[in-house]
Amino acid sequence: MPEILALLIAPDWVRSLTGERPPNVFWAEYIVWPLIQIVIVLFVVLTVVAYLVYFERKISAFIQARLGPMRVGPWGILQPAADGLKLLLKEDIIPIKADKLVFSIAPIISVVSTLVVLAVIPWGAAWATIANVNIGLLFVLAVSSVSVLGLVLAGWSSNSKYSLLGALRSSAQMVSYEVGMGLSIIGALIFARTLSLSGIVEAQRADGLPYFLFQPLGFLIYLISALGETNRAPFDLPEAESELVAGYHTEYSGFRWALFFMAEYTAMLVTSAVAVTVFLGGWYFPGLDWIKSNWGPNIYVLLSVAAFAGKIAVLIYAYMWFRWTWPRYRYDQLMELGWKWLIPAGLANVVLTGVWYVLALPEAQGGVFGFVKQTAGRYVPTGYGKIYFILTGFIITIPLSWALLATINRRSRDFNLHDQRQLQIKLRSERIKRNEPVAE
Amino acid sequence: MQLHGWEAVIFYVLAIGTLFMGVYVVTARLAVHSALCLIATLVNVALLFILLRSEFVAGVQILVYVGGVMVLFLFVIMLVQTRAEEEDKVKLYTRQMWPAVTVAFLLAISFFFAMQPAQMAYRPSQSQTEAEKKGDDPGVRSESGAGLKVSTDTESVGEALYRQAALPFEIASLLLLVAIVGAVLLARGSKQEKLYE
Amino acid sequence: MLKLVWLIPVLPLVGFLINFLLGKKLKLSEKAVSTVACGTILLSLLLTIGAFYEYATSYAPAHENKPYVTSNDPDTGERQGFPHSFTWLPGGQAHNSQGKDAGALSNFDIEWSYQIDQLSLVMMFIVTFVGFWIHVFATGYMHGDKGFYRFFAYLNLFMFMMLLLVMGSNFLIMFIGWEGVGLCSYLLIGYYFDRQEAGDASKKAFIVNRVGDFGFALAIMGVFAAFGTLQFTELAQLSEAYPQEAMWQFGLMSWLALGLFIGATGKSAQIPLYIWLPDAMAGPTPVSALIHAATMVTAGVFMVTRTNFIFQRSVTMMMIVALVGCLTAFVAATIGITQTDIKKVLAYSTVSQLGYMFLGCGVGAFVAGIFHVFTHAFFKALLFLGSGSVIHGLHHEQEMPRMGGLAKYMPTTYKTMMIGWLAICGIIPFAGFWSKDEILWKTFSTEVFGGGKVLWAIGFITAGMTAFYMTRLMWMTFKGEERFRKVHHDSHDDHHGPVEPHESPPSMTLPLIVLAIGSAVVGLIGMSPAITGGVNINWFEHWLDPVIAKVGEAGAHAEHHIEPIEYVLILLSLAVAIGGIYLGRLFYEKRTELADIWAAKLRPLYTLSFNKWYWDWLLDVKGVEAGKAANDALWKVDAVVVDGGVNGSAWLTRIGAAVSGWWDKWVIDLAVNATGWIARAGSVIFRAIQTGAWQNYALLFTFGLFIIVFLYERTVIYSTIKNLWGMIRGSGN
Amino acid sequence: MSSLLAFLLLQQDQPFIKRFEPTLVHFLMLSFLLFVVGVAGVLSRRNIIIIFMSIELILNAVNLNLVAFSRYFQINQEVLRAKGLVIDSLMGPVFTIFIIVVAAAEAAVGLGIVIAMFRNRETVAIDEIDMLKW
Repeated sequence: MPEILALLIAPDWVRSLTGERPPNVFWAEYIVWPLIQIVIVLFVVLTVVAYLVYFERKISAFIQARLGPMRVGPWGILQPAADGLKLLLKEDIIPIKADKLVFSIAPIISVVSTLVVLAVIPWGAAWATIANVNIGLLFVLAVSSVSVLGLVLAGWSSNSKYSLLGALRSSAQMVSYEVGMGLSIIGALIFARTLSLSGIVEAQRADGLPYFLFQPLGFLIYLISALGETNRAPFDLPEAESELVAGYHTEYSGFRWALFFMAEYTAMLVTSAVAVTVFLGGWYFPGLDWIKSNWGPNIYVLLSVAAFAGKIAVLIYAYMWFRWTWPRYRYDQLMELGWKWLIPAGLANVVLTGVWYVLALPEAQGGVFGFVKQTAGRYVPTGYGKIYFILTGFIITIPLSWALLATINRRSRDFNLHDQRQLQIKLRSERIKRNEPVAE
Repeated sequence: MQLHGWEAVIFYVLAIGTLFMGVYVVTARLAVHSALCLIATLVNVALLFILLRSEFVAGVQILVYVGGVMVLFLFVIMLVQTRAEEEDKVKLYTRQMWPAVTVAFLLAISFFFAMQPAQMAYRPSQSQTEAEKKGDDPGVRSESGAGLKVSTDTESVGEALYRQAALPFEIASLLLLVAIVGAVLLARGSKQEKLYE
Repeated sequence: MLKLVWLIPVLPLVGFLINFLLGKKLKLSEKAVSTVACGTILLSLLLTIGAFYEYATSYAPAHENKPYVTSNDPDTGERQGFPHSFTWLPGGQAHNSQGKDAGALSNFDIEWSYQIDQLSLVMMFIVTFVGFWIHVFATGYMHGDKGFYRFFAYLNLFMFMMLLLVMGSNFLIMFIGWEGVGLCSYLLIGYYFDRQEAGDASKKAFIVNRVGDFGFALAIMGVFAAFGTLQFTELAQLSEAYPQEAMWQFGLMSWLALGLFIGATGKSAQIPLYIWLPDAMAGPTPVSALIHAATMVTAGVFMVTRTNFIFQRSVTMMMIVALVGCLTAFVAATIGITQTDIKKVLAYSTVSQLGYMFLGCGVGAFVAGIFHVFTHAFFKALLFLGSGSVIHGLHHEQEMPRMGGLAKYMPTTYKTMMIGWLAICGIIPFAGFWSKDEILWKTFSTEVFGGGKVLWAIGFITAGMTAFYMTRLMWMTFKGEERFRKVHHDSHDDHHGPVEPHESPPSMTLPLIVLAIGSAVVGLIGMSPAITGGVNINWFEHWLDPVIAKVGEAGAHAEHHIEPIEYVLILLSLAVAIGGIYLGRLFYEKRTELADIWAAKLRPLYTLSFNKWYWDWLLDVKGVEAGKAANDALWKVDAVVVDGGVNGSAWLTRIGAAVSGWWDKWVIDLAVNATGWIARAGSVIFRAIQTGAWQNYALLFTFGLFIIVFLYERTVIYSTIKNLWGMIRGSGN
Repeated sequence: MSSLLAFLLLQQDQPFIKRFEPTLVHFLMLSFLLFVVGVAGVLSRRNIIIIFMSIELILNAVNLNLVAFSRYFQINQEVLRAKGLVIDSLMGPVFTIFIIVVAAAEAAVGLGIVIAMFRNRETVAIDEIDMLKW
């Protein structure tokens, strides 16, 4: 590695301009090597994104007992290439009354904000991560929140009522679910004690268990919020193609439209990657340390990347599975779920996890049980501690939050179908008694 | 404090971008363009924060400002959208525009003069020079994992926020709550109220 | 049974509530409605008879004929609470303002209790007995009417109110009953509210009654002011302290009696307030029989008798009562001769008979008055019901010229009405004879005031006229030519088809028969000793004697002396009755043309009678015009004198105000405005700053900031410029 | 500009290119300029929403100022302590966060007011809303 890096040292004229002092690895460390990584990651990710469409169609076909794309190449394998070519060759239409600048910028904002997140994802151990930022998770949330702007601006600049309304709907949805998503992660951060994504993976490695075991409620909320955040079924209200005009990208065509599509699938990938990193142990799997010491560092890194990719694949399959099996939510139900259930549940999860954690601290730190021990500069749960956290997470946090929210939301219309139906029946019978017209 | 090399270049790029975008915020005809430029300004400022080793603040800036406040702005702009502005029918500035610009310009000049003593007195400090020579900032620690230098900004800001500024933090949260309630009350029309009753 | 008397008025009330509140809601059938209505009255009748029996046999002998007031237990004498009695208006204490005890403190706690004595028992019996049979009659008469439940509800309400009136132990309860029967009268006269004349008649009755009630209410207030109580038993005792007021001496008692008598004239249709009663015939015939013949209109007589302890203490008022009664009897009889509407004739006959009753009361023969009430209730109810039967049989035809020859078609009605006719004409031994003869005799022999013989003469003539017009009624209705067919064939408003008179159903004829028997025999309980040969078997007088106060001369001569002149008078009465009948038959059976001949001969008198002495016309037209003229005169006074004074003072005020206004405007306001102008002129600059646009303020704000910064840095600016200048010069060199 | 000129001219002892290296003063200048731009916007624009955005500019200028000073104090901690000046450099970012919070609250409430106003008056022009005028 150092030999390769040495080749990438900045030329003299750059050094004279920036006043670097030799020996200096700035050029290699901050410019060239990251660029290589970026190119690799972008290439892989964009290919994967293209093939995600193919997989989506195949999986939907599988679920619906069809064949799916079969014509282009063997088993339709070249379908994404054909699609991409078609989109590139299509006429790029900009409506006359549209705000041309914003109309062009909007899809770029959308796609860039999702692609930038890829920079901090820990794809694998050691050099397989482009940038290890100390605010990693905050960075992910912050940058992905920017993608909302793409939708809003796209909707506005099209100068079309359908687009504008679609944009308002989808951005309201995304803003709402962003909050729940942010809250759901905090529980895991209490255990990890760092925002750095690599740090979180390392913390799970040190704790010995992925955090979805400690944070079942957080994981659940994250998954649901991620579905909402990426506008995937059952929350695909913005572009519910069977019901609405296509939402914020009604007026888009050609490759600009493809950019939105790309942004959506990349967002899927990114949210899955974050879920894997925070809750499923990232690139780590048991036995990786043994491999590192026995098979050498390079295989270790590649295996870690493979593990990461495998976990992501599982989640993405789940995404598609949900899409083709679950019916769509109504808009008010969607908002109700976001604001009345996910956000309060996230808050409850944070509070309860904090309580469990403080209780588990050693007595010197103000705790009670002492299930957490300080080893190698960080707190790690003991064997009992693991059982304790799993039990509290599954047995207390989830039922308690559920009971709490069910009590609070008892009068909420759509989550108490039984009661509501009884009420409707009562009202209807009263109407019939009074000889009033009854809606069928 | 003195930025060197690429950082200096980046600073100038960002500063000029910030100023231009800021000026465009003020002069744009359409509120949406204004908002777009404000977003650019905010992102530039966030990047400047990173130059100043305040990554956490930068992240919060992006998350809250760009992801939250600006979306809100765009929402409101679209709600109160008036076609007249797009069709060049509306006066953009008040009658006092030129006095205002003059006063602002005078103020800028006076600020520059006010900073004159500081400019005279400023020299890079000894310790800073030495620290820069050693190649690590006081606020930066090396982390073994990736072999890269990682700032400890988040931890220290968190400590300060939750230990020293706990009371203001609570007050700020209360303020936010009140603001939420107030905003909902203000924005809720009589139609929605009837709907709920 | 005495303990159950509180039920007697309550039962009709229950019937009223059931029929009125549920009748429409539950769509009660006619059978159910009439069962409820008649059943409650029947129960009341039975209770009344029971109370009568117990009072007569056990209570009165044991308590020296004292009244039984329900607030006291008949056995123990202890106070009885609800439902027998209760404190209705806890008025607290007040001072008497009039009379002998002026200034004394009295208790104004009004009890709701009933007084059972000889008088009220007689009245209760009349009301419930006659009322019951009229209810039975009405079930037939009102058959098929769409307001059936309403009619019986009103009838029951009337029964309740009437029973309150006769049973009340004090003036206020009596007044409630008094007003209540007035209300029911109004409701029932206007029962056919879709007819103009019924509505007008009901309003007339109500308004005319208000005049009388005004006097009654004043009298009640006077009674309370003078005695501090309204309880009849206490009043009877308290009034003993007052001496009898001689003729033309108009003291407290006379005033009270005057007020009460005004009330009585209103309710009992005496001059001058009799005009409402004939119009009241617009109501259904059972109503006329019950309210406007048998019970309500006699309430005045009852009230005068109930308060006889007051009337007897004012000779003047006794005379006025007698005079009014006598005149009413005469006038009504004269009008009755010429009327053609069968019910109108009966109505005037009722007024006339009521006049007789007041005549009796006025001459001090209260018992005779009540006796006539008693007998009159039977035979007049009978006559009214008979006429109702006729009207029913002829499909609501009331005009006698369109009747005739009905005896063949309606034998039962005819026979029973003949008995009523004999009774009202005063043929021995039917009921009317005894009571009327008693009154005439008492009038002739009165010692309360002089001039009884004049009154007797008028009453005597009236008796003859009564016989005449009643005969006229009977013959025009039942005998002679059958005019109804002819008339109806010409009639344009005939929507019944050809009229064939028919006998009424049993539910209507049965009451007729019962009342006919009553008309025939009830007079026997008040037989004059003159007839019975000196044996005083006048049970009625004996029975009512304790009720009548013994005051002055009249009381001293309560013993009945048989005088020879009495026989003469009886014979004269019979003679005049038979003469009246003969004349009637002469005019309307044998020589029917005579009626028109005599009418033409006595044209002025006939017109006067036919137009009811122009009394309505006087009241309606002349009375109103006179009132208007008086108002005009008053208005003149107001316009000239009062307004002149007011305007004059206003002019003075205006002149003063003008002076003061000038001062205010040019001196004070000038000072004030000058202050304002100065302030305004001074504020022009500051006002310009306040533009309302906050950006202006912010601009000034920023400018101020600039000034501060500028002042702070002025030395720096100088030195910088100097340095720069020096540097440029140095580099230039 | 004259100030900038003076700054460049006065640092005669530094190599030319070094004179352009940004220091605290540059950050402060940027902050001031941003501030002034914001002030000009607030004072001259008619659209309330743009005025709000200008206020955000002002707030950002302040934030930049705070963070720059914080960084300055952090680096020169020891020098300043030697001079007897102990400053907690972390208060800058903390205060910045509070300012962001306040800005968010202000935007929420202010935009709520704008919506209410627009609903009532059908305008977002500030000089048409002058009911406070005498």
